[in-house]
Amino acid sequence: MADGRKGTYPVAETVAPVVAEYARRLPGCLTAPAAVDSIPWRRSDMDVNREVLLDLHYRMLRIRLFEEEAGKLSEAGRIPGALHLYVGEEAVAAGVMAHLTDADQLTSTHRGHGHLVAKGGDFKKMYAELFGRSTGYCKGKGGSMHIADVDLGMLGANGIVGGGPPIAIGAAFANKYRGTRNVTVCFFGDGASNEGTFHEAANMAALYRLPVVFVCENNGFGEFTPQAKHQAIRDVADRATSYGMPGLIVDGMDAVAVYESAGEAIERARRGEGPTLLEAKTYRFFDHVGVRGMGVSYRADEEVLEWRKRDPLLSFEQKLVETGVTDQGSINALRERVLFEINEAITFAQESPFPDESQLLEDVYAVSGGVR
Amino acid sequence: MADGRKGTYPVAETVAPVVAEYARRLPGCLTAPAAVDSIPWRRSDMDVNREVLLDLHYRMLRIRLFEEEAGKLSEAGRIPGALHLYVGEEAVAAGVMAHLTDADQLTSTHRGHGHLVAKGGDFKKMYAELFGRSTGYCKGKGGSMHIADVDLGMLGANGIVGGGPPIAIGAAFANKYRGTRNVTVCFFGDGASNEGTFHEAANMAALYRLPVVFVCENNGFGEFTPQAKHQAIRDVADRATSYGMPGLIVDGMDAVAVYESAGEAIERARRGEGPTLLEAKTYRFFDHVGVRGMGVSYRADEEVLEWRKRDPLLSFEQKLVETGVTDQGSINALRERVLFEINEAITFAQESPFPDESQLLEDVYAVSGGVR
Amino acid sequence: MTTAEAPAAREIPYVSAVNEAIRQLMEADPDVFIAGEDVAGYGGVFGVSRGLLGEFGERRVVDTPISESAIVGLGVGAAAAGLRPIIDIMFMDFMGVCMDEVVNQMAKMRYMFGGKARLPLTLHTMAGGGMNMAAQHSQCLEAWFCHIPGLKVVMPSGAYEAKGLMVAAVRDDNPVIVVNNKLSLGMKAHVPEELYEIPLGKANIVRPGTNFTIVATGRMVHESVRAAEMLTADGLDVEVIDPRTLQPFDTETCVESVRKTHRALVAHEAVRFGGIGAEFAAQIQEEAFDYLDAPVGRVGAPFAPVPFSPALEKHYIPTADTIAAEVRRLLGKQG
Amino acid sequence: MTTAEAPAAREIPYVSAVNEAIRQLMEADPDVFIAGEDVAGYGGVFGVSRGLLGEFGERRVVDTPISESAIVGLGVGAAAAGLRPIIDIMFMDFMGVCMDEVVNQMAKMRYMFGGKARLPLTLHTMAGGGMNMAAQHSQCLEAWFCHIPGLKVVMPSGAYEAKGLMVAAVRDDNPVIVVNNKLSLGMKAHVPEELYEIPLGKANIVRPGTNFTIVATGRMVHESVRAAEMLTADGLDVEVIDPRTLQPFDTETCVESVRKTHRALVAHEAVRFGGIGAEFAAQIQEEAFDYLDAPVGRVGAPFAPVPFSPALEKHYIPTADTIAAEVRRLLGKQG
Ligand SMILES: Cc1ncc(C[n+]2csc(CCOP(=O)(O)OP(=O)(O)O)c2C)c(N)n1
Ligand SMILES: Cc1ncc(C[n+]2csc(CCOP(=O)(O)OP(=O)(O)O)c2C)c(N)n1
Ligand SMILES: [Mg+2]
Ligand SMILES: [Mg+2]
Repeated sequence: MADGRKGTYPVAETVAPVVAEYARRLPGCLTAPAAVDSIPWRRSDMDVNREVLLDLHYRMLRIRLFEEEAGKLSEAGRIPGALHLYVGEEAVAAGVMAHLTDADQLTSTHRGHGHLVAKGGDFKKMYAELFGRSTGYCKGKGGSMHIADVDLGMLGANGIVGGGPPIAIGAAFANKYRGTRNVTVCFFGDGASNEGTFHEAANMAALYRLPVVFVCENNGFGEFTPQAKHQAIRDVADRATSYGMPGLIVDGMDAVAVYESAGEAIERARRGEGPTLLEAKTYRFFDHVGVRGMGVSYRADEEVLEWRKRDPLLSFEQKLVETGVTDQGSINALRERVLFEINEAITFAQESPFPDESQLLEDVYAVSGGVR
Repeated sequence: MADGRKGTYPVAETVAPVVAEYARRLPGCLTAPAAVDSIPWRRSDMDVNREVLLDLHYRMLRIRLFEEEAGKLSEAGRIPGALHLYVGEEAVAAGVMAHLTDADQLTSTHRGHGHLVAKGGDFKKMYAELFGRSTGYCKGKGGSMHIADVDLGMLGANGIVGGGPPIAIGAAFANKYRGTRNVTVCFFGDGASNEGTFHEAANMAALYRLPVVFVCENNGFGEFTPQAKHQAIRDVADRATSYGMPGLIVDGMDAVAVYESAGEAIERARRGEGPTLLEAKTYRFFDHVGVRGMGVSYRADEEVLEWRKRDPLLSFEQKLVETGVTDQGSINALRERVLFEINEAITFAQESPFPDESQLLEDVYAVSGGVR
Repeated sequence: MTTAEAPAAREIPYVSAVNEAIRQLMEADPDVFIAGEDVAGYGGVFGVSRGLLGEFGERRVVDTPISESAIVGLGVGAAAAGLRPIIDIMFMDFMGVCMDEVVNQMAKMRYMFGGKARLPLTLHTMAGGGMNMAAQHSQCLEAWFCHIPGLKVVMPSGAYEAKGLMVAAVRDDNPVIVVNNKLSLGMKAHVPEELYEIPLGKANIVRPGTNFTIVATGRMVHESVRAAEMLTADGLDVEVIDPRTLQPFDTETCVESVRKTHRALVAHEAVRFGGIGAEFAAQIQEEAFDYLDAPVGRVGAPFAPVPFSPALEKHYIPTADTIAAEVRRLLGKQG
Repeated sequence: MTTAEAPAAREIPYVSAVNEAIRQLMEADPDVFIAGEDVAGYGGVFGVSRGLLGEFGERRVVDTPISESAIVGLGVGAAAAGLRPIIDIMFMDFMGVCMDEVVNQMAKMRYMFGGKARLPLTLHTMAGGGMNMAAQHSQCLEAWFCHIPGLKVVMPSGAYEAKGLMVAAVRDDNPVIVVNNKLSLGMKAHVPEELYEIPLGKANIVRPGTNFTIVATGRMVHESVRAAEMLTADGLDVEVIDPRTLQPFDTETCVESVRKTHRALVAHEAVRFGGIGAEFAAQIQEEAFDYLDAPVGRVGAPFAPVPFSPALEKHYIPTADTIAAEVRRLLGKQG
């Protein structure tokens, strides 16, 4: 349980150890030289240095590969239940999570793998959970839609659209109550922004000036319904006005842009100045459930292809190489390395035991085993 | 049941028969001469003629006297249950309802008497309902918090804060579905504007361009909590932005101002241009429940007195007299006349039988009498 | 298969039966419309409303935002204003986000208004597990609604029932909650082409028998029939009753059966504790007390949320085996 | 009055007992806070949190907007993050607007996360009629929550129970719903000054008896005791049991009693159909079948929303008379 005391806060301090940790595990990845100030898509005064860029890339890459492999397994019928994959939206999770410590929390959605990966989730426990094994994050009881790591502050994917915001403000309330500088990030979709729970939570967060950031992942669809058919506004960020909080819009396909805006919002929250609504315009490359994202009835392939041109991972890699932050060889090596880790994790998951019938009634209550 | 076919629409047509009807019953009230154009607080091009002014006054007066008498009965322990009285807010109901026909609908709140009186509710059936008698609007089954007259389009007071908006959009949907030009007005409080149901309904109304007007009666309090302690915004009308609908603010102590703004919003709805959020700044003179509105812990007497200076009924009467629309004598006569009607209604109510035990299981279902 | 009627059998799947019912109801009555998340463009995530948009257009087949309270409210207001809405709440688990609208507005409006409102509204939803969708997409929560005066609740067991009960629900002038089961959607049965109605509140004796009564709901009707077949080996001749409507419950048919068989069990997929089986069992023991040779048993899910892992879920949802085992256990208890 | 313990009696009203429990719990544990509508400045519309703001300040006594889903979510998130919230939902009828938060989040989080979340959260609410507050301010909906794995539900019958169960609820590491009754708030009883705990899941034999068992919840405990007194005239020696906790239910104590008395009835204020009494009755007939001389009866509200008019409401809510009449009816049914 994140107890609100172990976090460190300024961006640089937050990010540095994460990257150092990656670096330790992945020495090859951090060798290419690049002058921080030469990075052409740096936008603000925020400290977007080389380590941050590599960190963002690493997080995105891990999500992408995790999701692609999960998708394959699901299509092959080897993972039970439904998967809502995050491919296409990686920049949002990466850009936000790069600012968070383990003591910071987040609430997620049905599309939650990316958030957990970006927060530092363990591939083994993640795949094991998707496979319904007892070694999974939730001992196989939650699955994709409830994957969680409370120790990492990841307060759960959620099967209920709009389920996250009320919980997020509760965690934020606890942070404030204890006088920590921890922040809670609440991810939700454009579709979820129409649930009453979002409205109630946003109002309460602003009223109490809670240290929470509402990140709307606007991927243009709620299931199969395009945004224009579920709300009469174009920018979910406009809703910030309703609560007296700032609303920001950011290009959700650009990890640096997300990193910068999220950084502002998160710092504002840490300073005790209250919540922000940050809307990231993004797109899901895959289907609502599963993999197939093209040749579907509810959107044109051209639209998908248009968005795919701005692939948050691939375009980022291209820039990294172009600007000399790293080189293609390092990226390839890193990709191999992550894939290796993923394959290990999948093997681990598949070799793990299923939960035993005796576990069925466990974990219902904290003390007793439940009644019949 | 308002079947969506019997309404007439333009303002003048709407109001004229109402006033004519009042005039028929109250000849004394319509004799004082006044040139329409000489009315000094006329604000827009809307046809706020003498008849409209008298209509607004009459509606407010009826509400005020109904509520004052109900309050006395309640304080005397002669009416069971809790009453949420509308005194101080009369201008809102009057200004809105003057635009509505019997085929137009409204959803109300726990503070619903004023809305029903203004819509043309029958005093006898209203008091009988408050007294829990079988002759009441709801045969004594609903009471103050559920008083309704579906034939008049009054779809019920509501014991659930935020209960009205979803129902209102349903009625509006039916109006649109049938191609009528009927409008539904949804009354709700500043406190209710924090319920998720309001958010969901407003979004849906804007999306479908439903003929509905959301009228926020912002009386500065949700129960005993001042607005500043329940939301971080000052103007509920700002929330219109969230849905892509216009938001208007109006002085809720001024019936003409409400009449004009509501007229715009209602006409817009009738034209098929969708919903409007109209915020009326008002104040409840009495307590949240019952009568005592001063000497309470949660607000200063000075505040109450300040608002009372702008009493929507008394200040309106003063203007009516000053501008020669009517004279004090006529007002006094009208007041006597309404009080007479009220006393008759109270007598009727008190002499009416209580529902019999046999009625307990009736009206649960449309056909069968319910199961045990 | 669960119905007596089955002549020149046109067999169609459950999902098509529901779809056909809605289509024919909409053809028959211009006041009927359907609204819900992805019911129009996509035809419903379970295919229940497939093809309706093409036939009836956006005016009558309405995609909604993800706003369940407003969706149900849309139905309540429209019904109060004289239309006959079919409201779709995708998963029964989501009833929590619109519970007030269902139980405090939809259920009570008529009574609170002294009988002066009429709410011909059908709320269609999908319940049940077996698809590894975990705790928030697998529940059976019908007991909540059966407890609320003003609501009716039906739970079709097969394609024939699905169509006939849907028709009865939509034609009823009261709010009716139609609880379909995901795993049943593909099950085929004879379904007449015409618009027919299965009367609400009438149970169906699916399998007549003489010395044990199983009252089972929804998909458990089939598991119970299978259990009954298994139990013939034990020399038991089990009667299986499908109440079809849970609220109002057809006490008579069930009690009459028990008076004949002297033993009974109620089976449902919902959690056993506080499930509707408790009510049925309580009624049966009360009305048939003198005829009972054993306590009225109950089969339901154990007291845990629905687990994700197939390895756990398979132990969670009752099956023919669970039911047969419980029958045998009860016989052991026989007084 | 309903408790065995009552020495140097300090008698205080029910509402003060709840208030005292909260105050002492907050004094004892800095992680306990209370949030709800008008709980701070106003002290709660029922006076439950009176004086707390003055003692603990705005940080720990929190007035909320009228946003029940967010209020419960505030509790869920704060509990998951290690605090020990007391969340107030003013009327139980309002649970509908936050039902998802309660049953899909609060109740299931621990299980869904494989036991890795702890939710020490108390949800306090007020139920019951008798105040002419009509259909949306008078309900008893405890059956909904007892049906949901992950929740515990307590229903104090008097001031002594109100304090002791509140303490147990707040100290429990699970979500507990505390259902108090409006009409009981003024009822006095001996209440120890210190922080004491009534263990969850243990029933209390309020009035021992030998030949009839009444299991009654909340305010109906007192009505049942009165009924028991009336029934002495019929030569009956009625045992009255207060389960105190409805989930988990203390089956043993109740069944043991029935094995002794051979007759039983369950009484609650909630609607009879689908009420928690159905579960209790079903369990009792199952576990004590061979001992029963009559069916297990049930007393509850009839199948209608709560009516406003005092003339109707008085026939709606069960009383000692209703209960005594049902006991007599059951004896007539004796096999
Ligand atoms: C309360 C609720 N309603 C409906 C659903 C079904 N559902 C699951 S995901 C989804 C779409 C969510 O859209 P959005 O919030 O934009 O997230 P995205 O899937 O686009 O990431 C819907 C309607 C649900 N899970 N919960
Ligand atoms: C869902 C719900 N929550 C809480 C209440 C209790 N309650 C009744 S009136 C009220 C205040 C409403 O404030 P507002 O909407 O501003 O209306 P006003 O009373 O000021 O007219 C509250 C909290 C309720 N009836 N329903
Ligand atoms: Mg989306
Ligand atoms: Mg207010």
